[in-house]
Amino acid sequence: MLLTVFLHKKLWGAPMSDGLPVPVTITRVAQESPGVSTIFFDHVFSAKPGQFVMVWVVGTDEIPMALSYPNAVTVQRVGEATAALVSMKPGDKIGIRGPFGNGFALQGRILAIAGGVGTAPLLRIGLEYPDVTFLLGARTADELIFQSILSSACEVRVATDDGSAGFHGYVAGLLDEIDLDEYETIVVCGPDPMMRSVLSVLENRNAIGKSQFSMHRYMKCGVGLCGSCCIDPDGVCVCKDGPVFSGPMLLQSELGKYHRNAAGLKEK
Amino acid sequence: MLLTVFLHKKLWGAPMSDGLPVPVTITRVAQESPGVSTIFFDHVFSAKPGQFVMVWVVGTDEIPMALSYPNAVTVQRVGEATAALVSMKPGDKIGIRGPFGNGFALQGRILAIAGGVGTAPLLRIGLEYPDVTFLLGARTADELIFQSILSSACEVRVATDDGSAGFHGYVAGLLDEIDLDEYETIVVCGPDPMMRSVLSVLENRNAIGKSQFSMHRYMKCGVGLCGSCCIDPDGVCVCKDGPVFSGPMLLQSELGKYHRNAAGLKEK
Amino acid sequence: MIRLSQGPVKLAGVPVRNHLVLAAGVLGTCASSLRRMLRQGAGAVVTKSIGPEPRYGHAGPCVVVLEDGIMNAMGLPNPSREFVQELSSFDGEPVIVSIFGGNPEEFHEVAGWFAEKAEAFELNVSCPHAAGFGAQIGTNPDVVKACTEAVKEWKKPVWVKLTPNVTDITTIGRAAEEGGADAIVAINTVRAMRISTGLKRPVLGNKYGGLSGKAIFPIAVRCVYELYEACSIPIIGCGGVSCAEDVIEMMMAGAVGVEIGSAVVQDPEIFRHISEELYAPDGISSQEIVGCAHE
Amino acid sequence: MIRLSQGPVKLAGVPVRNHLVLAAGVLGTCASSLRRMLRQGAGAVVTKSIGPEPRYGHAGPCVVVLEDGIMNAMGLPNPSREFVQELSSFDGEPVIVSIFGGNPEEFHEVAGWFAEKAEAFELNVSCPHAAGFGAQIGTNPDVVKACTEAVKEWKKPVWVKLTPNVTDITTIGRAAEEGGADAIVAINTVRAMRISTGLKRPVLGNKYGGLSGKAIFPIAVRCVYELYEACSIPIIGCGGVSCAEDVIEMMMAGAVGVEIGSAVVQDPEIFRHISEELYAPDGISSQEIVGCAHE
Ligand SMILES: Cc1cc2nc3c(=O)[nH]c(=O)nc-3n(C[C@H](O)[C@H](O)[C@H](O)COP(=O)(O)OP(=O)(O)OC[C@H]3O[C@@H](n4cnc5c(N)ncnc54)[C@H](O)[C@@H]3O)c2cc1C
Ligand SMILES: Cc1cc2nc3c(=O)[nH]c(=O)nc-3n(C[C@H](O)[C@H](O)[C@H](O)COP(=O)(O)OP(=O)(O)OC[C@H]3O[C@@H](n4cnc5c(N)ncnc54)[C@H](O)[C@@H]3O)c2cc1C
Ligand SMILES: Cc1cc2nc3c(=O)[nH]c(=O)nc-3n(C[C@H](O)[C@H](O)[C@H](O)COP(=O)(O)O)c2cc1C
Ligand SMILES: Cc1cc2nc3c(=O)[nH]c(=O)nc-3n(C[C@H](O)[C@H](O)[C@H](O)COP(=O)(O)O)c2cc1C
Ligand code: FES
Ligand code: FES
Repeated sequence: MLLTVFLHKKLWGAPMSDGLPVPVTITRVAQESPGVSTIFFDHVFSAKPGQFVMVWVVGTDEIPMALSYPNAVTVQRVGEATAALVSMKPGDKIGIRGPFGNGFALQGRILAIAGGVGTAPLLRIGLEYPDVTFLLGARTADELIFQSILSSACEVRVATDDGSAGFHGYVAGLLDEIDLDEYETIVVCGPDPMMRSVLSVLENRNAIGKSQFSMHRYMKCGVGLCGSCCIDPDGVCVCKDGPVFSGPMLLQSELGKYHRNAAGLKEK
Repeated sequence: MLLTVFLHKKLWGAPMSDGLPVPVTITRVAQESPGVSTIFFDHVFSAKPGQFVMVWVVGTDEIPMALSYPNAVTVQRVGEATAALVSMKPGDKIGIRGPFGNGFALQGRILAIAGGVGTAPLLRIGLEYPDVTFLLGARTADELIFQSILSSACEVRVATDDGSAGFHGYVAGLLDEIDLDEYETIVVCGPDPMMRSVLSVLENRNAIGKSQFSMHRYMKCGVGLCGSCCIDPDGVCVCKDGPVFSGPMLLQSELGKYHRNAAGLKEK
Repeated sequence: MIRLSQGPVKLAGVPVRNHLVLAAGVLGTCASSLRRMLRQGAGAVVTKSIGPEPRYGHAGPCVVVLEDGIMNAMGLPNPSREFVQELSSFDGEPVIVSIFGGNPEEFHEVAGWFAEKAEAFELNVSCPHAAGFGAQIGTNPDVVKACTEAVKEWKKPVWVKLTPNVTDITTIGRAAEEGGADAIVAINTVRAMRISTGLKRPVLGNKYGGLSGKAIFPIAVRCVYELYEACSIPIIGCGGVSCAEDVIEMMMAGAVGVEIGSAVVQDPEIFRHISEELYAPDGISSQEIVGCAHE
Repeated sequence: MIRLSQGPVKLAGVPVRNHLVLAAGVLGTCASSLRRMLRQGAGAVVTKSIGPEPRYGHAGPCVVVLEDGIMNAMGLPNPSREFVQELSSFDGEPVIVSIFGGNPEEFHEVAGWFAEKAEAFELNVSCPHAAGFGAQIGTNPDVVKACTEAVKEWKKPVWVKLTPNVTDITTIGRAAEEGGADAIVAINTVRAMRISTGLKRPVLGNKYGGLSGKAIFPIAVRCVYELYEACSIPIIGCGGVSCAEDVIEMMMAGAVGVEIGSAVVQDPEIFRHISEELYAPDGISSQEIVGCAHE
């Protein structure tokens, strides 16, 4: 396995710092749940947890993805590009730009709150950091991902919407049984409504100051240029100023209210 | 006086390493002889003795010139651009690209042999290095340049073609009275015929190995691109591989036989 | 370096806060990001180009950042008429609405939606990678003239933004001038392509894209200089501007102001940083240097 | 990285030592410097463009080195017919003679002088800064066709070198093909200008010049790709090539070989260095990748 994009062999002549997609070859595809697979490739990217890459599925599209491992993305099939990705085979090639974004600022005891495929950007925190409590949510037991690997590394508590595993209800509900004062850092990723409800709980319990949320918005460039990922009311770029934002910064934001699609049209 | 081009104030954003001509303002014009003046400006260039710059006389042409001082060129009026230069006044502006070329490799006792305005690239050697013997040649006493300033810094011997000062004859003739074994480095600059005859003397006296000649050829780019300064038979660029070449390297060369003009036509 | 005197100025009929304008398509799809750029010191902002129908843009990759520039093929994504709503929160701020269409009628229609809100219009007849739009019509002087006339009916300042991908940019500049343009913006991106050797495909989803940033600055300066010799309306320089010195250089070529796009990637606070270098209490008026390299 | 198999190849009818050709006008005015580039590993060399009369070139500055490219306005200095003498020492080496003229007759005449010595001709219908020559005729398809036909009469391979400073380079490429060209070389420099803000003047003596080097590589790749779709004769890629990876990229765009000019400034031994990266005993044939990005 080759070590990172940023250690390109320096050819004499042209300095190789062009940000073209780095071609990587898929080495393994691991199914995590019926709709979610982890795609491993032959390059290790040096990235902070929470940073993301732009994944070029040749002939289809380029889409943002968290690095679940330094050499993998974990993909939920929702449309054309993700469907192409999860059906890839070892030996297939994709292109990777990045890593981009700020990533999480992590210190002390960490509480990680994940919903669905939002577990992907938090996975490395559970695996690599000491003293992490991981709240893992999904719609059904089937759709829980990374439960067993996380359980071997940290304390995991589970919630499912349908009660088929763990706590019956939204992952935010698990917070009732947690003493938030015990944690120095709270990291959150999941669907917008889940993140908004976690934000509200944390606000009510005066824990918002130490919370960080990984946002997702429509991204076309990944580098703070095109504006497709900007959020109201501050006009910051999720791709460059984020994707990780502090709770207080999001309180007055569009999170959970609306987002903009590829055309810039607002959607609920 | 500002210190050197290479210490440009670093603007955020654009790194200022574009090789555009650096605008400098003339501070003083000192007449050295009826046809030769030294033009001082308000920038100090950090250059080795023997390196040169391209001097842009706005509206006229850009021509190669040795740096006689770190902040000056010494110009002999021969045509349009040099005439414009020697008639400039303090406050006038010119553009400078460079320094370019290799410069001299200097060590031990140095013998400097200069003819006419060829003294300019050697001046700093006489002024800045210990233990230099300077052979200064010109057609007439009038045309000797830098004699007094050099005399205050090193041993100077003079030759004039018409005998109006010093030795009566070519500067190469002065070599008869010199014990070449005493010198570790011999540096030469002057008109082609003068350099060829010095080269022959040095060859005959087995001193060619330690000799270095500063060549001049028609130069349009100064950076080893256009080919206008290339010399036969090796096709090296005087601007980039030179202007300083070792004696042995020049032995089989076109030096003293012909050169090419701006069109690439050979001239004697 | 030459420094300019501070304070609001007029650029081709449009009151702006300084000479530095955010270029079209860069952080320009929502009011909040446009407002952010104004807050960070842009003298005015140009919106993303708005067209007659919503567009979702080309498939990705849409952008690659090169060492000395950026290549993009966004495909003119835009919310179309809904953008009127987006701009509703602006009130007198220097917002220039960039519009595009497939013919003069469409230009006229789209401009009409914004006739209230826009301080000025910028006509995108120059995007090099959207079939039927942009440069596909901007290489034809007659069409450029007709589109300019159509938008001019709304009695607002009209800036026409030109493509450098033509044999002679001055013929297009003169057509805009004849159509009644208040200014020319030069230039849009230069048609370009890069190929991924690892994946054996052009790296942009659209294959072809437009080159911007530092790499095209000498091309943009050349176009401004040529247009200054050929036209008599003001020119706004655009293309690769990334420092105060570049602004001065564009002005000497003949630009009354500049637009800045790609440089935002290296420095999101570019407008404030350039202003700090460019302006001084004892600075000179830009009029003293605009076009001075032609003397 | 993909590596190519070593050994002599034919580029559009011309036997060369490898795929890397010295571009016209770079170290190309005398036999000794051309020979030096061959010694240092160039697969073939193109001479300075030779015209019907000696020319001394534009007043300086003729060249400025930018951070990511070079801008030049040499003004086609050349010794004209005396260059026949200069080339007399060559005997079978891969020397391609670049020629220019103001019309087909002049092209024919100049080519005639070299009909013995040249392995091939390259027609410069693309220099962007010499009045009456180069791009001033190379933007007209009919003239390009006529010049190609005129030189083709000497029964040597003819490469026609195109300017990117046109609205549609494929119309010129097709004209060359119709005129009987054996190959197209794309591209010559991009028309450009820089201004000295300190001296308030364009930095080149000729004011306008041509941009080359890294900055134009994405433009050159785009032109090669466009021409590959439009023409059926071989294309030689030129413009900003500075490493082995760039060569592969040009080939994937559709080039059978490349020319290299500006990169010589940073590395006079560029040909040897690229060859070391590009070729390997177990390398593949270039045919496997030429144009593969079009699939
Ligand atoms: C920073 C970030 C990190 C992400 N990490 C992951 C991850 O680790 N695993 C994962 O499965 N998904 C992740 N996503 C979401 C993922 O990008 C989308 O699911 C994917 O783009 C869908 O593409 P598609 O072609 O399959 O679907 P489409 O049919 O094109 O679209 C389906 C929906 O996906 C979203 N989407 C489509 N294209 C984009 C785009 N370019 N940018 C953002 N959203 C888009 C839109 O909401 C759209 O309605 C992340 C998104 C962001 C912004
Ligand atoms: C490396 C180098 C260092 C030099 N240092 C000095 C110096 O310190 N002082 C000094 O007075 N002169 C120096 N010269 C010579 C100087 O460049 C020419 O005298 C000058 O270019 C003449 O320009 P002009 O317009 O006045 O004359 P023109 O009328 O244009 O030409 C007169 C003669 O000058 C020579 N010349 C003209 N242009 C050039 C050019 N671009 N490159 C080279 N030669 C040219 C030619 O031989 C020409 O025949 C140096 C030359 C070189 C190559
Ligand atoms: C991502 C991106 C999107 C762009 N979108 C538009 C657009 O919608 N309309 C337009 O007229 N120009 C658009 N442009 C061109 C820019 O406005 C500008 O003309 C060009 O980038 C050159 O300026 P720069 O080098 O400062 O970026 C876009 C450029 C980029 C990089
Ligand atoms: C100094 C210089 C001189 C040139 N002279 C010629 C010329 O005489 N004829 C020609 O066809 N092209 C000429 N060119 C163009 C180059 O051959 C080449 O097309 C261009 O520089 C792009 O390639 P590059 O980026 O590798 O330099 C010249 C370029 C430079 C930089
Ligand atoms: S994705 Fe383009 S600005 Fe964030
Ligand atoms: S002056 Fe151009 S190569 Fe030396």
